[in-house]
Amino acid sequence: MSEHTFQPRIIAFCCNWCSYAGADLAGVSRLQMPADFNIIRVMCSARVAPEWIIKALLNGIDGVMVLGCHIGDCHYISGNHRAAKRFVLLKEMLAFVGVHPDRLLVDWVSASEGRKFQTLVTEFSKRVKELGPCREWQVEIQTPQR
Amino acid sequence: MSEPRVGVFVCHCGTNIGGVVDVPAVVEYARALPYVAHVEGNLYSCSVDGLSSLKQGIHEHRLNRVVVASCTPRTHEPLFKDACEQAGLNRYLFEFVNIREHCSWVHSHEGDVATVKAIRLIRMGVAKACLLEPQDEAESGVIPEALVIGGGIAGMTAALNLARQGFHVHLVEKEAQLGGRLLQINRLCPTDIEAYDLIKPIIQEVEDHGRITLHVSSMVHEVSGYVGNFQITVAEDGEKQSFDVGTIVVATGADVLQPVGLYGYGQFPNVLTQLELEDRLKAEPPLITGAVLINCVGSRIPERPYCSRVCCMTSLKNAIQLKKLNPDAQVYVLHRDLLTYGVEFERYYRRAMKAGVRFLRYNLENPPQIVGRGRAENVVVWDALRGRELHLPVDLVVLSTPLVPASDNERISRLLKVPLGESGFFLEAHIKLRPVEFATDGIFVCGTTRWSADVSESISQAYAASTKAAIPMRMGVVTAEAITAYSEPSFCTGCGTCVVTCPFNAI
Amino acid sequence: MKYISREALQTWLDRLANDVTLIAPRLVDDILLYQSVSSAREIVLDYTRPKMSAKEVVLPSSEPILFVEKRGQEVSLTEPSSGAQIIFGLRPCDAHGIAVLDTVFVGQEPIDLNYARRREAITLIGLSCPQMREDCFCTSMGGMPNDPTHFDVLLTEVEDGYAVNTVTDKGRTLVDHLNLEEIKGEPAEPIINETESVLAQEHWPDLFADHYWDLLAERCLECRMCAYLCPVCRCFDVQDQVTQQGISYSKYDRLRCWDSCTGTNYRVVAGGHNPRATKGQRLRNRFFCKFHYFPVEYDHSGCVGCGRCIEACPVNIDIVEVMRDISRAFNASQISNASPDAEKGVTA
Amino acid sequence: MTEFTLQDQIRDRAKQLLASEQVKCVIGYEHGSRGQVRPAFIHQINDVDSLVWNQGCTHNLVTYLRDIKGTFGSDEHLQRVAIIVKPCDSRALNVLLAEKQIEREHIYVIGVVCTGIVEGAGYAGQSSDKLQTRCVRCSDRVPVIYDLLVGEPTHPEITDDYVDLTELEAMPPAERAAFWLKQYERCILCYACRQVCPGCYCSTCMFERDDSLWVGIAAGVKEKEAFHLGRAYHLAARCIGCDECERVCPMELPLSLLNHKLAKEVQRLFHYCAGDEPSQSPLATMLAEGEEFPA
Amino acid sequence: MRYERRYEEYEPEMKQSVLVIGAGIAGIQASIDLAQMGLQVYLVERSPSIGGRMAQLDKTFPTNDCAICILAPKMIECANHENVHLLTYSEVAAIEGHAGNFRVNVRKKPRYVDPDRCTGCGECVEKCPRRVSDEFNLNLNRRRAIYIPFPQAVPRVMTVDAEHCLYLTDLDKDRCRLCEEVCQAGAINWEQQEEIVELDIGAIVIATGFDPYDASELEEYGFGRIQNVINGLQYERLVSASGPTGGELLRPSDGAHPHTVAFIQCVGSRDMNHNPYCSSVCCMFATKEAILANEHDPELKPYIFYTDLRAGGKRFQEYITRAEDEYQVTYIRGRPGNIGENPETGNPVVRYEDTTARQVHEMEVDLVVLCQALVPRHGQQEIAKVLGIVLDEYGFVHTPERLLYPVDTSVPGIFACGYCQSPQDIPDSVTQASGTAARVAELLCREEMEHKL
Repeated sequence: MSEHTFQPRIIAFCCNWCSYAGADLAGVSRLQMPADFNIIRVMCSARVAPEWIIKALLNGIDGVMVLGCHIGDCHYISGNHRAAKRFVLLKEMLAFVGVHPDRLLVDWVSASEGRKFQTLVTEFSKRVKELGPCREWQVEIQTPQR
Repeated sequence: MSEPRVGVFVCHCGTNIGGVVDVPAVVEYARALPYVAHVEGNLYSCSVDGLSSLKQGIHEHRLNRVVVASCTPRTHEPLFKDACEQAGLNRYLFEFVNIREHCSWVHSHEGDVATVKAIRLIRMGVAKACLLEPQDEAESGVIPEALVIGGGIAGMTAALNLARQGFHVHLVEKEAQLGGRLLQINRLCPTDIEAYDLIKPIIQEVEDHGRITLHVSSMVHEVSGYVGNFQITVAEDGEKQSFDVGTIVVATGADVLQPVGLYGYGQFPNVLTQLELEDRLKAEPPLITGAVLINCVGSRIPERPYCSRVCCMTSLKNAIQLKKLNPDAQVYVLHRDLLTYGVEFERYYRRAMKAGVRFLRYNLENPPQIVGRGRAENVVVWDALRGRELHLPVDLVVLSTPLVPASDNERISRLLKVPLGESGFFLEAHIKLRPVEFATDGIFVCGTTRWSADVSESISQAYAASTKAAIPMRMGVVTAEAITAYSEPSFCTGCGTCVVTCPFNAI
Repeated sequence: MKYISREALQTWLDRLANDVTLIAPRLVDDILLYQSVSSAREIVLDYTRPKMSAKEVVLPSSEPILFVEKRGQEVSLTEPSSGAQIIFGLRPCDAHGIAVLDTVFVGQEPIDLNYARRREAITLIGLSCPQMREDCFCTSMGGMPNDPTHFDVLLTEVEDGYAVNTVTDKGRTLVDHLNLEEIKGEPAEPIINETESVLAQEHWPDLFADHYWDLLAERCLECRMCAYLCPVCRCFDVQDQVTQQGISYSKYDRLRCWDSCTGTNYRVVAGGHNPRATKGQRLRNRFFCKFHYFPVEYDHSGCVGCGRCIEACPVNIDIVEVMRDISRAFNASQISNASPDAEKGVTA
Repeated sequence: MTEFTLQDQIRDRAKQLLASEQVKCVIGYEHGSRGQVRPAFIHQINDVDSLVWNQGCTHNLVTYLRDIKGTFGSDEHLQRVAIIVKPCDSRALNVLLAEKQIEREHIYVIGVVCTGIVEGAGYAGQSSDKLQTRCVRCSDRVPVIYDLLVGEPTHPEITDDYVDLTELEAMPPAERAAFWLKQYERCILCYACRQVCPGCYCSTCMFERDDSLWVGIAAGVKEKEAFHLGRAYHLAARCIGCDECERVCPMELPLSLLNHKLAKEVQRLFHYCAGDEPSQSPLATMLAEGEEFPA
Repeated sequence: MRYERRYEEYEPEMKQSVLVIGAGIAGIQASIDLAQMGLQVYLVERSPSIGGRMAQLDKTFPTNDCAICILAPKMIECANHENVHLLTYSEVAAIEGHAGNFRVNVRKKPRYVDPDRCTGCGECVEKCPRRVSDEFNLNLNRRRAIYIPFPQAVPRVMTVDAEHCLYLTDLDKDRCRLCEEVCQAGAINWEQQEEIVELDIGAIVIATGFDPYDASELEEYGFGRIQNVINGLQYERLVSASGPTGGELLRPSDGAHPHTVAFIQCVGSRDMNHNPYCSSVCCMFATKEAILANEHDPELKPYIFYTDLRAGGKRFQEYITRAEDEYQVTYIRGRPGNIGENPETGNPVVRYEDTTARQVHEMEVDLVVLCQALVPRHGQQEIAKVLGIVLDEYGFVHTPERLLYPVDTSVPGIFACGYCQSPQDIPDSVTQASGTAARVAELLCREEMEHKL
């Protein structure tokens, strides 16, 4: 990873029932996409707490994606309803304290939308790269230089 | 909890991962991760020797955590968890890292980037593994009763099979009487038996069977609960009835597309759909001298890109019936591809040819035209073999339209919280290996509501669905997911928000 | 007693500012705090009392007392070092506070090494108060607005300069090379408030079980402001924190951070039991610590009378008012000994 | 009706309540030791005369009701309590009722029609006659919930125009980030803002856990920022804008801006104002018909 | 129902065990379902490992899941289930009795390897000098006399091929036995004899699957004569990672990478002088193989010669449109007349009439893949005789009541599923397999449930 090109660090919270399966489908269909996103499997998009995102964005993560099921598809019925409201409000607060709202993406990917997952990841990675690093990287994790 | 000793097993999955990710480098790297006691790379972790080397690794290095980096947990997690359990390790001290679908397959042209990402994902997996705690699965009873939604051939077959196996069945049918789609059908191919003759004895047996409770002209109003004990409320013209069941089979069938605006349907009185022709054949068979049956009407086109599998056979069957009524009638079948697969249907195709039905192929670019004032008089079609246009005099045009998702699929999908696929039919757990099950445990699907199917395929699927439903009911107990929410008393302030938000009112 | 003019003071402070870290009262978003300054211009001179005491300098709010570094398998422990610091413009009550902290951290064995190392490198240049504030009561606590005892050098304002009273030889080395002339005349005496009577420490235990503390604490919010602002409060909590976690190299810091007995969970022990369960008990402990426990241990009052807690407390728990109520309660109980039927306790 | 009589009405009703044993304690305001006003807990009838009411009564007394449930008023001697509430405080009552922290029957609410509280109230020698910012934009003036209403209801047509946010919202993001980081630097983590807030009643605050899961124990800028952002978000759709957190902060951090911004967004997105009635927060309920996020 | 009544008179006390013949995906799925219902399952498989035809596939349509990745878990679940008893390398010898009470003799062929000792390490395979053509890889390469069919075989136990082993065919009485020397586990056991296992069985399920039709019957296509003309299954082995070329698509003649590949449909299917029926799956697996070809080498141009493109399954038609749009697959409607060979390049030349364009063309391609017809297993006639069931004129199991009881056979208590019953793809076979479990449960489990309720 050369220094001058900024490699964004992105966390993607994917819900086990829909968006994780959508990511699998993107994989099965070999849809190529940038490699900056790291998927964390959660049982529902409502499982993602605002504190996680605040801690991530303040400690060197440059972008967070929360991908849940479409409204009405949620395995737990109302999970994505609350997630929708929760993160729209969080984006406003982050914007108010100087963290660019585009660093937090909330969207719905169903188990059969591999292509949509690809477009979301590609565009978000490009957007975060434009925005540059969010806060300096706190915990220095060395990855082996090969 | 003793100090975590993590075992990392990195899979090549043949060339799927090994071809892109430098697995030996990843193995080397994982050795240095904190709390990692043993690292191993193998060609196929999911194969017998992969699993045995996993079990052996657990014993040899006294591992109390296992991380497997290979494909998707959605298909292989149970397999590895069972292997851990057989090696004496609690099945929840296991973490799955997906470096195939989420790494090697989607970064297949950037080998080194994929390798670094695989390393990062494994580091995240090991970090989580160290925090895992053993859990034990709660077992809950299964009520030996089933609910079958839909009283067509599929629903009735599933209900009958479950009843014969000794389970009590609730059969809910929207219409006033059982039979579903076959009530509208005249005869069935390939044996030409009267549709009503086929289903009459089945309806009779369902109505007489002691263990089947019939709910006709009623709809499922509300479903709650989970596999083993679902609480069902059925609405029968106003008054509601509730009961509990262990499993649910969805057999709600499909609708037939009304080809509005295609080939003059709706303007010309003698342009019918296959279903309307079936009615005519049952009631007062029409005397015709020229008929054209057009296949693939409204299907295999951009807005409905699928082939509906059963319309070709329906077209052939009705063509033969028309020929039987008037042997020297000119009967043409215009098709884009004839789907007469298998032994029986191919034999039926030859029988149609012998009976004098002529087959013409058309393509989407220049479809057949219907010409006539007030009623369809003749059909103009381009004959590719002879390379010229044909004018076929007709006094009857029949359109084979595809099956489309039933109108209340949406409602049932919300009711049972089961997903619909892209095309609007129900989405099964795995298209190849779990065709009659939903991802949600305890709910199964069969018949045309999942995908168009002919009578024998619907019946096979109904039998399959009743097997899958019988298994948990026969075992009498279902092990529920161990990881469920619990409230930490020292933090809880008793605000009650969780009680309001829990959709399963489990608090 | 020497004399230094205002301009000489400015030049001297500028020089000090770039030799060594100079900490002096300056305005941060119009709040007066003891903060490091880069030039004399930033220093505010005509001030009454900074919002926070100078405790921050000798006992920082969160201070690494040990660095643990792990390279591969071998582990190395290093202790933090601290550079020389000068505190200018220190009020006598804050200096008295630092003196109290000195008696605790370095006054007796075992000496707190971190505190000792930092305190060694600190010289205190005071500025005596021309006038006590309405909520000051340092005189009742054995202090004086111009008391030079706890300083290295004490300046007292005179017409167009300052009287320089060097107290310790550390101060002398700082001031000597300035070759200041002798002062003409004595600096004015500060205007002081009348002293409050303070109940002797041996009588406080009689009021330990008094219902007064619960009534007083009813309005307490249990925040930690009074302890953090107080120059004398010195309770701390020690925890380890991961600052850097890598493969070949990881770094962990052992941190000492301020804590306060008025906090709800201060006294919670393993298993969740809280010996001081109610607010009243916790608030009582704050006053007993200052007026009984500390004097018993170090025979010196645990309060320097700076008045910061009076100014800052959002619900007006006034230490002076408490002292008055307690003396009145004690005297009442003396009389009641003579007539046992008098009703014990006191209303706020 | 001059203020004086308001004070008398309060005292009369307090005497009557205490005499009839209807309540065990009246929570109100009394003169402080140096001319300011402070919270008062009246247990005996003869102390009732120390109750006062003037433009210095700034404290939000509802936060003390939490103690009725907590250590101070633990169950065995759960008492009926009378409390004096201003319009903004009364909305805090609704929030606590919605979240089952208090029982309506245990509380006798004396609602006072408020003409606004002055700047610097609650502290010695600082009171000016300029109204606090929350009072300038306060449109309801009459408590939303009370058993007895003291004072003539007035209905000024003032709408909350969120003027205090405009300056900060106009700043470019980088400048806004710098502004907030400078504010957090001053914070000394005394948690007064949390202790004074009626909405913050967790027995162990998640930002103060000793395993420093979310906020490290070091008093670094990042830990303070995480605490303030996290706390502000936990008050989303629950903060009633009494701005006591800003008043009690020894380091004068502009905390009300954070809460007010969130209140503005909650109003815009979910048309919900905290405390109007004891209803479920919009963040915990399902989307209404046609409601669609992300837009 | 007619069937219903006949069971009562036969057997008041039903044996709670099932014999499943054939361990392909259908046999495995039926065994798992029956075992989970609490019945004892005896799974008989002629080859040394379970897995069947699906194990030979690389990918499966329409999702391109890798076949072994979704099959292996099922194989392991089936082998490890306590109610399933594997009888691999065995055949059904004789059956008498009737529904609910069959007596079955199973002949276990000797493996000359002790299954409890063998760890499947593969040392013996390295040392074995005898090379034999490998039928698992459709004779594209060779295997040793002691072997396991494929790496993920279940059970992972070596088998000695008695017809070819030097020692057993006493070509060389004293020299060989190298495998015995090298095996540390001491698992080689030359005294192993053929064994007859007697079983009490309540119901029987046949799932014997299919064999590829011998495409050399159509000499005009030159299979077996022209080296670069291979059949569909051989192609699957070529592109499979565990195949002879490790997943590289190489031409059999010179091992070069082909740049154009022609897939010919209906080879021996829908053909009066071969097999008049349609094999149902060739259109789809041809499309899949074409996609794999293009995936391996984006410049590769696949052509598919078809008569009727039959893609009626779920998401099949979308799969075909994607093949055309994204993988440059070209569909030509026309059945090639014959396939010649260009002597210098060894390239097959396809002569065909493009019915849409109504002209005759010749196309030289690097490789031709014949999607040959799929016929019932060659041992089907013997098994039918042993079981007493009726086969139809093509060798598929005859279903008397095709519409109402699609998985029944002419003999009550014996059921059939998968390709051996009628040409169908994997999802339909798996559905029918679970279907047979339901019919068996109807027969065997009725009384038991009544007591419980």
